[in-house]
Amino acid sequence: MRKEIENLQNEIIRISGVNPRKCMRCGKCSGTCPAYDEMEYHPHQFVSMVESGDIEPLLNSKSLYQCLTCFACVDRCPRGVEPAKLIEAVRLAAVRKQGQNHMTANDIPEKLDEDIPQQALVSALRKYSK
Amino acid sequence: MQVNGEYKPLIVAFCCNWCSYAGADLAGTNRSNYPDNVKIIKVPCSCRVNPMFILRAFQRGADGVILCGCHPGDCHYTSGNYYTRRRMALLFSMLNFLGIEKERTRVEWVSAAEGAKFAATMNEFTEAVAKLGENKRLEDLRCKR
Amino acid sequence: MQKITSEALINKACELLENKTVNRVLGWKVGEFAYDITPALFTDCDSLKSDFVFGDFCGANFSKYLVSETRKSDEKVLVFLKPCDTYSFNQLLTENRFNRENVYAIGIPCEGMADISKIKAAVGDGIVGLSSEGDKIIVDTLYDGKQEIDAKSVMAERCAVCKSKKCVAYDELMGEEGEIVDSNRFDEVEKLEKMTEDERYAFWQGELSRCIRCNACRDICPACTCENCVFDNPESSVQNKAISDSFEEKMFHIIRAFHVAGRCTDCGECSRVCPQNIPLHLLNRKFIKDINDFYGEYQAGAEVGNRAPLVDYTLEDLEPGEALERGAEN
Amino acid sequence: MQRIGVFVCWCGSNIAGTVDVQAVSEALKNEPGVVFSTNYQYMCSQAGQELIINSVKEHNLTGIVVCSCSPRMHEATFRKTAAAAGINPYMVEIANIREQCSWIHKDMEIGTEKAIILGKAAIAKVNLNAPLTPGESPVTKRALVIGGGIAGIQTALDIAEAGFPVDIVETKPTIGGKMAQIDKTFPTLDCAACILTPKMVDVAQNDKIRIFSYSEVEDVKGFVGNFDVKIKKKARYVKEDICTGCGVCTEKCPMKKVPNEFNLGMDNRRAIYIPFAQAVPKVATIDPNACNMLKSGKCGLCAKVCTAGAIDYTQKDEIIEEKYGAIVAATGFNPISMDKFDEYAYNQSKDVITSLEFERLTNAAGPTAGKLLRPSDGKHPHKIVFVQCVGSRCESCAEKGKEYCSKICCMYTAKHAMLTRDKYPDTEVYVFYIDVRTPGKAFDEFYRRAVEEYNVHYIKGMVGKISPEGDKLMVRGSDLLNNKQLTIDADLVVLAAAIEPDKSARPLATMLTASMDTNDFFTEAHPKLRPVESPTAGVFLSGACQGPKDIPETVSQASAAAAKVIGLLAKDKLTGNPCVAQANELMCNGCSSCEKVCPYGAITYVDKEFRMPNRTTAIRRVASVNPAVCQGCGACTVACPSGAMDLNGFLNKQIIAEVDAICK
Repeated sequence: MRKEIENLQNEIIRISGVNPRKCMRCGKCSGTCPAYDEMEYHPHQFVSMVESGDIEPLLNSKSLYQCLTCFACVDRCPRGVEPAKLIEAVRLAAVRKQGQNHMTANDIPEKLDEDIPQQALVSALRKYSK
Repeated sequence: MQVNGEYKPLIVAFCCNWCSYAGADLAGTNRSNYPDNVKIIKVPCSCRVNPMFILRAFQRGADGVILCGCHPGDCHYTSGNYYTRRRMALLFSMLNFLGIEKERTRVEWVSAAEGAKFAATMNEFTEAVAKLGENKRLEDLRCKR
Repeated sequence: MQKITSEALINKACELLENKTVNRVLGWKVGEFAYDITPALFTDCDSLKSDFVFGDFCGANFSKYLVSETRKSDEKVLVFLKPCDTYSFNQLLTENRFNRENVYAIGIPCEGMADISKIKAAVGDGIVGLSSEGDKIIVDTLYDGKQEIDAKSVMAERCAVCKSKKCVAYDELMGEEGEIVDSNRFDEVEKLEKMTEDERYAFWQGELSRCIRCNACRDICPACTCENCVFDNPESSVQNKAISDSFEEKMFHIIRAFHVAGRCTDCGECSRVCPQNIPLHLLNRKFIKDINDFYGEYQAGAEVGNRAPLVDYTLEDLEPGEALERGAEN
Repeated sequence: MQRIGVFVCWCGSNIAGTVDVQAVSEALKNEPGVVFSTNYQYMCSQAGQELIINSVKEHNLTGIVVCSCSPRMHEATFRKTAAAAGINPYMVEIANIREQCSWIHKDMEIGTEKAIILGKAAIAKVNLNAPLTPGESPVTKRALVIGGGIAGIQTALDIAEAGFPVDIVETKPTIGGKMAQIDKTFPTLDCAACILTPKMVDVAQNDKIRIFSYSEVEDVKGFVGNFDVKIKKKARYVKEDICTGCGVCTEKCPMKKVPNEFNLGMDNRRAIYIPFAQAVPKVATIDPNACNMLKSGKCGLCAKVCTAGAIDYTQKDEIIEEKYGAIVAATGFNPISMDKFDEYAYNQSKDVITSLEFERLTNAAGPTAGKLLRPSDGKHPHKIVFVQCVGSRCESCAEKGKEYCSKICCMYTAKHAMLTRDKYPDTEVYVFYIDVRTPGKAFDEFYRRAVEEYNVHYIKGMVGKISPEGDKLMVRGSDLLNNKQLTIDADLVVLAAAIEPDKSARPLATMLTASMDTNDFFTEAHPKLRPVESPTAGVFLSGACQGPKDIPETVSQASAAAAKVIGLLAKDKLTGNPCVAQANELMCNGCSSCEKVCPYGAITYVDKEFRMPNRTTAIRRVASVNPAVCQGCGACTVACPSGAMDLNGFLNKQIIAEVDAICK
């Protein structure tokens, strides 16, 4: 179990490229977050919970999908921790847990549909190809 | 170098007065063993070590030469070891270019507090040099004779 | 074939002598043989007209002569500088080795110099005359009469991999200024780097064993301008004029290359004058290549006043161990 | 040829346990130059030293080799012994056969063999030793203090107290520095002016102290004890010795709209001005960028009203040259620019201010005469938010802020919050903090009082965004302890801006050849043991130019620097280390390689005439080492291709002889 958590933690850290240990607990990310009130877990909590391996509650929380990826926290973090990237990585971990939803560029042509906005495809590829 | 018909590597270690020589002293104070093959020459700063000294040591039968100085940023003279770093990077690269085994030359930063590191470094370096065998290449490059 | 002619240079030199801009001229003069061109000092127009030459064998770099020449008189000396000579010129100025005021420098273009040993290899011995015509060099030999060879095929190695046709220092320029060219001058060095330690050792053993310690490489080198060389100085503890120990010449060549590291402009004079044809320039080039790789591109003599890499540092320089590892990866 | 005596120490059983000392002294007897060799139980003891002294006399020794413990331990002892025996102390070499031999080897045979080799190396070196005499240089008994803030003032007063003349150079028209702008000081809440201005007056009245205000250091040459300094006294267009500081001119000047830098631009001054009432020297200064007379020649009103006749529109910058024995850098700090912190709306709203601006707003001599009023509309603010760590501890934004902790912000913010609540109990005060750092005497008590007695709301969290809305500032931040995001509709926001060294410090450091860290703070000679000295001899550090500091720390460091200066100036002569570099002029090429690597600027070049072949002479440029400045690292000796540069005590031939002795 511990091993699993550690793997998950390492995976999230690897995908996001974020080092949560750089966080100095100032809370500027949460102070700046426009979606704060919607969220159960706030940006600074993502950072500290990933660091402590307390990832399960994050995966099960709607907060994951309430992050707007506006990057205000990334811009303003004085230590360069980049919480939004970490949230994105947790979101990805949640998505992956749901099953076979990994995607490669080759899968795109068959999914092409006139009604699907280009951006959705790009963002899907971004999310599911890592 | 041959001692009584047996190969016994000879290591010359140049140590800066402020950090590494003190580190070597600390190794002694802690009774950390390292081989007697290592003979230390004290210099005020690693930047005092002229490539000529190193070549001279090889010429006279040393099998390995190691230079120890303060860690970059800690030089007693503020910048000495930065010059050492450039000089030795180029010199060692040149020696290797001439076919000299790269294990015979080394620069190691050892602080006055790193007695254990000094001993460990010397053990490891002596072992590496011992594996190479006697230094013939730097003693004799002439095919004649 | 050089683009600029002896006549043009002689006329220029005469003009400057006559209008008293200079009172003497450093130039090339035919020696024992047509290919054996020697540096000479001319003080009048007549001797210039009779003896001065410029052609495919005028490789000699005059920059170094300025160290002693400028001390002789406060009047100006005229010097002709090929592009690679101008780098040496700048480097010597950087090191305050001569008084710029006492020199009138004319930059001249160079199409590359011929290597007599390559010609000899092609036509054999007994060369009595040489002339250039277009891309051809016409060799008159004792045994086989006149032969034509392609000038390119006998071009000196250093010219074949010329790094710059740009004159970087002059008072006056004859011909075009020229440009820095892409050169593959490090190919030889890379080839050696790719060898194993044993192969490299064998290579250098073969080369350096031929050294007779004539000191020609040192004496010609425009970077070796010490008032008193360490190898001539009894106080240095490393004095040796001849080989007394098997290691001496290796020590000599390593130290010599190290002493000019970061200052060597890669003019190639050391290898040109070596009577044993030892490729000494490869040692210098190895240092230049390492300096470029480790600390960023640096060309000695590109500008006056540049800080040589060995008297400089950055806090992030690579460690000597890393330098050796990089070498091992090749 | 030397006559060398070898003295092998047993160090009780420390050496004798694993080294056959008898065998060592026997073996070394036959080395070249050795005329006497012996061993003794404790060579460093009184009896051991006497043994050495007697042997020197008996055998006419010229050199001594002691095979004993590390030279770091007893080299000085044996050098003194040599001096007592009448030979030059630098004729002693130590072979370290304890730390580097007996203590690391267990086998007697191995230990003995190695000890003999180490002894041989030391003998080979002594054979080439030459007597060395430390150089002496005189000390100019005058100190220069660069910067006239509280650090410079305290240093100067202490040096003058000891009887040495001191000059203060200050770029502003008055001394006083940042402390003069501050209202109250933590943790005692004394009024800053009340404790600073008497000191400023002391400086003005002290006949040992000269003040060069409105001046800059232009050039520094020389070395410890002997600095030659050029000081540029900028033209202030007022004769300093005649002006009485009556201030009439500053009231009559028609140029009324010049931003007042003393009040950080929050009000205006005239073109001719005295920065503040207690300025020292209390002399008017004309701002040449604002004065009509200087710009267009039309006006001249101040000259008309000056009854003393002190105005001089033709005044020029003046260069003063003076010699100093010691220099103290006290260049101080500034708050960093808030321009790049867009999220705090500093440039969008006048009501977002820095802490230093807040000091002026609450200062009785400030733009609002001490009433806390909003800069935008002059109304009294009822809700104030303080934000700590603005630009401090900011790693990711190197171009915006600073990586370090500015140290003083926690305390002054607590002070501001407390004073506000004290004076205006109807005001709500919030402080956003990351950590509250209060190490210092009575500091934490002070902060707790702000919370407990004055009811200041401390919120653990950081402000993310400030947006002006109407006449309010919407401050959005997080409250980490309550896991809430807050929005406070503040009337005034005060940013505790990080502090940085003054911009003048970097060029000054270059002039002084004093080193700096990447943040442009001066580095100390040793971070723990020599905190007020720069690595460059004769240059000392006082105050925030060395690192962020509060007033008590600054003053103690200032006094410490003064003590070091006094210690230096009290000497008539400085004795140097004789193991310094030396250039052989006959061999020097003048190439400047050595000069470029010298970390101390000890090498200069001189032109000398040399005999050349054929009875000619030539002027050559050759290196010359100043032994008082050289510290003996030897970097130059390797940079020198001709081997003209050598290091006394560690000559090329000595080290090579050691190498040979070890290897042969």
